[in-house]
Amino acid sequence: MARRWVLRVVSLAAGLLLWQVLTASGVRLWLRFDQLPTAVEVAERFARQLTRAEFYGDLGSSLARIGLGFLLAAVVGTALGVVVARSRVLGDLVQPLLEVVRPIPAIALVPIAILLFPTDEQGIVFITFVAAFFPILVSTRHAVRALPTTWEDALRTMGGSRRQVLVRVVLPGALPGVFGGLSVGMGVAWICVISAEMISGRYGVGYRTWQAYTVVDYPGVVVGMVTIGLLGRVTAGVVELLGRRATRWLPGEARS
Amino acid sequence: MARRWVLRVVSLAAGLLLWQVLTASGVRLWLRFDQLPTAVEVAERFARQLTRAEFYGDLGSSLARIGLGFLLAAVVGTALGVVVARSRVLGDLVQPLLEVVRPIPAIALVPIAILLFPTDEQGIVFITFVAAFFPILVSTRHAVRALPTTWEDALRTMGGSRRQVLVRVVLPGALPGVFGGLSVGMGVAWICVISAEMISGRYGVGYRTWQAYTVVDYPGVVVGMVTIGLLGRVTAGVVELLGRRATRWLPGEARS
Amino acid sequence: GGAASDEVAVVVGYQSKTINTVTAGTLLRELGYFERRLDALGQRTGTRYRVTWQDYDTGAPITAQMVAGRVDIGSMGDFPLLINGSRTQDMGDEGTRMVSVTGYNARGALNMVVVRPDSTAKALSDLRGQKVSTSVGSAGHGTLVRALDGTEVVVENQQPSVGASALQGGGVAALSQFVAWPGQLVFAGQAKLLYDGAALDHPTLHGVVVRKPFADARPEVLAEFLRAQLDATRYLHANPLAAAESVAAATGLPPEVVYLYNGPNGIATFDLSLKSVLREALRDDVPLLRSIGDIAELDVDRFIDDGPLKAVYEGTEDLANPARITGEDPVCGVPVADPAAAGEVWFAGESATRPAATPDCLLKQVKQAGKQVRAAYVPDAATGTRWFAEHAHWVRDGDRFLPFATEAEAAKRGAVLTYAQALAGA
Amino acid sequence: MSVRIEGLTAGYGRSAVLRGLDLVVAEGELLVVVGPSGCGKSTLLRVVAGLLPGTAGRVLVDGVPVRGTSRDRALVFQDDGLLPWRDALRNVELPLALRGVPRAERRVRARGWLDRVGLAGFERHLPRELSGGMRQRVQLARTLAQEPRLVLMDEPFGALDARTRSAMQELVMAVLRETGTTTIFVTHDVDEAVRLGDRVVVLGAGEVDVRREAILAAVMG
Amino acid sequence: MSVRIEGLTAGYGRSAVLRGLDLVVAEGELLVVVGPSGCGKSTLLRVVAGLLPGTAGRVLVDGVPVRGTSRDRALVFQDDGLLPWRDALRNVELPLALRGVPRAERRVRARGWLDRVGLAGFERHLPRELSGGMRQRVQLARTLAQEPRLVLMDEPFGALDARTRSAMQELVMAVLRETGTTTIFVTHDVDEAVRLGDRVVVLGAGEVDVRREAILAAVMG
Ligand SMILES: Nc1ncnc2c1ncn2[C@@H]1O[C@H](COP(=O)(O)OP(=O)(O)OP(=O)(O)O)[C@@H](O)[C@H]1O
Ligand SMILES: Nc1ncnc2c1ncn2[C@@H]1O[C@H](COP(=O)(O)OP(=O)(O)OP(=O)(O)O)[C@@H](O)[C@H]1O
Ligand SMILES: [Mg+2]
Ligand SMILES: [Mg+2]
Repeated sequence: MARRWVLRVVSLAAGLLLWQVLTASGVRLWLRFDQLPTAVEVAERFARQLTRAEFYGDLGSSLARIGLGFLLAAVVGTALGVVVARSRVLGDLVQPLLEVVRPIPAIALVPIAILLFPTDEQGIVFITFVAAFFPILVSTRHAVRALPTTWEDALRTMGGSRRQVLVRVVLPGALPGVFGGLSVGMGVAWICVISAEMISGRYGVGYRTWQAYTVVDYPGVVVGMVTIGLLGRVTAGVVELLGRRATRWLPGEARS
Repeated sequence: MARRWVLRVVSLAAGLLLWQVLTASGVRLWLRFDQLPTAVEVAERFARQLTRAEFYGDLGSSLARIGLGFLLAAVVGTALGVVVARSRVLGDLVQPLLEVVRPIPAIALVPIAILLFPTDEQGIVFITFVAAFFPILVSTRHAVRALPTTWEDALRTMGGSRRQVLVRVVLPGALPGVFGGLSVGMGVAWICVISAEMISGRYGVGYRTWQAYTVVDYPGVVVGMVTIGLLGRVTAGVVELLGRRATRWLPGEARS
Repeated sequence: GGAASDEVAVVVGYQSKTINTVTAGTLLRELGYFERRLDALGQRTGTRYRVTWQDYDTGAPITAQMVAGRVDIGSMGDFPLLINGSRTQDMGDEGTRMVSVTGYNARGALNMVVVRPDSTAKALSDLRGQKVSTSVGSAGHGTLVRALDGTEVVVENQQPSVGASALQGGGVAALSQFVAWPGQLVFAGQAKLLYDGAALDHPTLHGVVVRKPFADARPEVLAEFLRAQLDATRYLHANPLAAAESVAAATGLPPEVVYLYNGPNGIATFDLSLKSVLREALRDDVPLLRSIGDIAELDVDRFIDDGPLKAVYEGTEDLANPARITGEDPVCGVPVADPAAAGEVWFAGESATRPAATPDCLLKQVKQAGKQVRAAYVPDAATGTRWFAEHAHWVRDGDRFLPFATEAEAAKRGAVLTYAQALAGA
Repeated sequence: MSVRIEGLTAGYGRSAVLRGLDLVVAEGELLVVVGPSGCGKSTLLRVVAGLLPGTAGRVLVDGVPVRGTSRDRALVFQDDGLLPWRDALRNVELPLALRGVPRAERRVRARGWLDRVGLAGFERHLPRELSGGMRQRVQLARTLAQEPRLVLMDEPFGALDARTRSAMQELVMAVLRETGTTTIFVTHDVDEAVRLGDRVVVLGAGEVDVRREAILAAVMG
Repeated sequence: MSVRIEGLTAGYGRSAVLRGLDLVVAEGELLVVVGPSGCGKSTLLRVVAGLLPGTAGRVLVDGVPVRGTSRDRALVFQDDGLLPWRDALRNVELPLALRGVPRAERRVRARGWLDRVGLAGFERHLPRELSGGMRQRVQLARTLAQEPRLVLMDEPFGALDARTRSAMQELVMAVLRETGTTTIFVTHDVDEAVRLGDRVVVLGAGEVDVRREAILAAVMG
């Protein structure tokens, strides 16, 4: 166990070092590192940010927005994914609409969200919801479709109703796939946080990052990226942990 | 079969009609439809766009960028997903880095892509690559982890090498999950097309949509969204079709 | 939105980085004048007012928010203003009105074209066939189109920050942008000035728009806003350096750059008046704007509503910058008066700038002091555009040194010297 | 429960596995079905269970045509139908949970059945942590816990050693006889067929109904 | 191939299933392993196959300690180890493909083996489209196609009816004898054990080595 953590830390440290070396020496071999901020510059800025109250306010509001949007997406996405996979009629009715909306960029939703929702916060949550929703939906649909039929058959011969089949077989059986979707969905929600917070005009790590870019403050941009990266890591970690607990029966999970 | 298509068309038509009614009558019940462009306005603009050569140029360049980025992501994402799921050491080395980079917004990558890559096109492809890469990686990892051990055991007792186990068991066995990831990845690639094409400054449907937003041209924005939605639908449809062909052995696929 | 019933919510949208709007945005917010005036108003009327400030990176989201009825008062540049008016025109009395100017430059120097420091281009015509980044539909784009005058370039439509990265990364040869961008990039040594918008002699401005329904429902709030804007403008005129430092702290821009634009005799002239030359300039911009996008014809005179401003402030047609460099030149020992010649030096570690009567006086002052200079500002000898002495191009004219913002302009007058050479010769 | 099959045709896709089958099972009877591998024994059970609709003919249970599954008709699957995410105990609890037996009670009852199939101590093992024969016994316990009125068993003792097998046979037969449960029992073990069956049907040979004496010759060839 | 097991202890996690087992199988011998359900028969085969490392003791094959799997040691799984995305033919081809036999040739050979296990005509069926007994026969065909020098069989005929079973027994025994292949054979069928085995071992009873005559009593209790 200790060895694994050593490896993980070594990996991150090596990444940082590589970044520092490439940027500080201004390497230009096809890829050009000469204009990027160095790791040390970013670290200094990051340390400064950590002393500011504003920074924690940003964290809080972004986490709340992503959290709410993600929760909604998890519930609605899983439910709809199951429905679309299990009912041919509902699938045919719902899926064409969803499929056309699915690839619409979060950032293109900004004006729509502004016009559609009474408040900015609702618009922001809406965009993170949309972002997380589709990966969850698609993964759930795939997972439900890939379920072996025996388990369902077993439940039905025990007199299980349609609803019981859903609750006792389809949901737990699809859970590994659903958690894959939740993990991806969380990532995509963070990917869209900047677009979503463009509406805000006030707080949030996404908003702050974009603001840094509008004054071409690259260390500020990278600090924002790293913050979002870490927040994303932590939230996705929580999802993966829950997922691993929920799917402990898988042979692969016992292994790792 | 015919009935299914009828349902699908009905669904889309109902969606359009609802949109028209809500926007044209300017409904304001919590959600506010009064300022959104109506379906008819958008359709007119869309029809006008279809007569312009520029529009097809945009389609072509966006498709090429997404296509290339997605292909790269499919290859690298699947490969790395398998590696991370199968090798504990490599997983511990690679995953911490990937996990921190994963939630970084595509739009935050814009300055990095510009500074890092010699040409705009490379930067754009890079951003779509990153967008599609992570869903593919994560889904592959989950799918590989969820594989039953029997199949691998069978191959090994036939004298299958590590490589043969990968090629003959892990890849085909994880294929349903991988295709789930590819489908999501294609969606996310389109979600990021606007961010990516912000670099472009000239062509692409993403660029054109953002451009419409910067001059607050809502019908233009919606036409862009619809175009991206349709392109996304078609490309994701191709991926799903390939997926269904590749996983025809699944009981669920036979059903649908 | 979302206010309690006994509370009036006012939402102000602004662009902190577009420093030509500070008197209706960043500075006004920092000073708190608007809130104070509303408190006083509340004392009289028994109403509570709550102000929310929202900072956006361009005018588009402010317009979008105004269309959605969620931003009441906004400030933005001339082209975004026109887009705002055009997009809300169909809404009739539900639309928006322009009610005041924040700042302007009568010759158009707020917009400039910059190139990388190592660029060999001397004039816009040298950019033929190359890529130039600008934000289509912005003031910087308008200037570029007018200034190119037929020179064929490849226009890359990018957000200002994306364009700045592209310039740095080598993706584009030049960048045409509005306030703060050119000064900021030049100050950071990431660009040099190729073309000064002042050469066009076409005014450019930023202004304030209000939602008509809000103006009708809460005329008293709008009046207090304009009064507060006036207060902030006066504060800026009286305390230019403090104002610049306050804005710099709030935005992350270097104070030297803010002071370049917003200081005395700066590139931006702050005045609320809806002057006829500015109205004329807006009218001239409409056809250009229509040529680049699907934008409806705008009735500028209907869009501009000077009623609310008239009620609180007389206004003036005078184009002279009310903020002047004054005092006595410490080296030449003469009073500083002529805005076409006056400059300023900001020494490191000092909390006030020192005036200079002429560029020569400024050079001498720098030389004698032997101290670290944070920034020195001189007016362009041809256009009067205030510029960094260090980044100006100098020409010896008899016993005088003349500074020019662009090398091309300097070259017309004689052999071009660098700042260091001029300093050595002074 | 009585079962009456009239002219049943069933199969997968376009190909019919069973063609015009007629068969009757009386209330409380134990019918053994034998026949060569792939002749359609499992298919027959799936149709009676209601998992697979026939394409022609009728299946009447207590005179009512079969439409879908029911908790009265339990099926013991040939390859185990245990849910892999539930441990042995919770798999046995499942039919009780489905009909709303309170948790405490169903736990006691499930534990009792696991005991009786010789799996005390393995309550918390997941299916993949059990041997093949143990999984088969968990399935038996589950079926008995379900208390169905018709049991369809598809080679339920196939993976058991002789000793365990006879113990299981004794247990299952005792329960089935005691409750008067009707049974259709598929096996490939001739000895078992002859010893347990009230009647034996050889499928795939024109669906002959045979007496115990004739079966040996018919199957052994 | 000869197998020598010395003091083998093996299990899952912390609990040992096999404890200090000693066992010898001579070259070309057919050893039958019987024992109660859950006693560790499958576990033993997994260890010899190289799928599960023992925690103590040694397993020597031809005098060399087992380290991982090898194509010389084939395992017929108790619950079928067919790849669900490959049809019957391609499942049988698999071991040939793994060692690089050209497509045309391996197709012919796989088809031949499928024929011999009585599955001609089912080449294109996916595993889920085959009955339990048919899947078991596909696995047998695959194992024979592999041409291993040591075969580990885990109840390979468990799902077959008597007639098919004796046909398969005949086929497999003929091939194994002809090629001189060493075999460890797990079964729960006493008759089979006695008829096929050169020697029978009862696992779980102190690992007694018994003669054919003694086995009946030992297992039937
Ligand atoms: N993956 C596993 N994890 C934990 N315990 C296991 C696992 N596989 C098997 N066991 C345990 O090991 C013991 C022996 O199992 P094994 O499969 O070897 O029995 P067996 O002799 O083959 O029985 P059967 O005749 O029923 O197939 C059993 O008690 C079982 O619970
Ligand atoms: N899902 C399916 N799709 C297509 N064909 C199938 C399917 N399931 C079974 N079959 C075919 O139906 C036939 C009968 O299968 P069934 O499982 O009923 O046989 P069985 O009598 O139970 O055999 P066994 O004794 O080997 O279990 C077989 O030929 C098989 O190939
Ligand atoms: Mg069967
Ligand atoms: Mg076993």
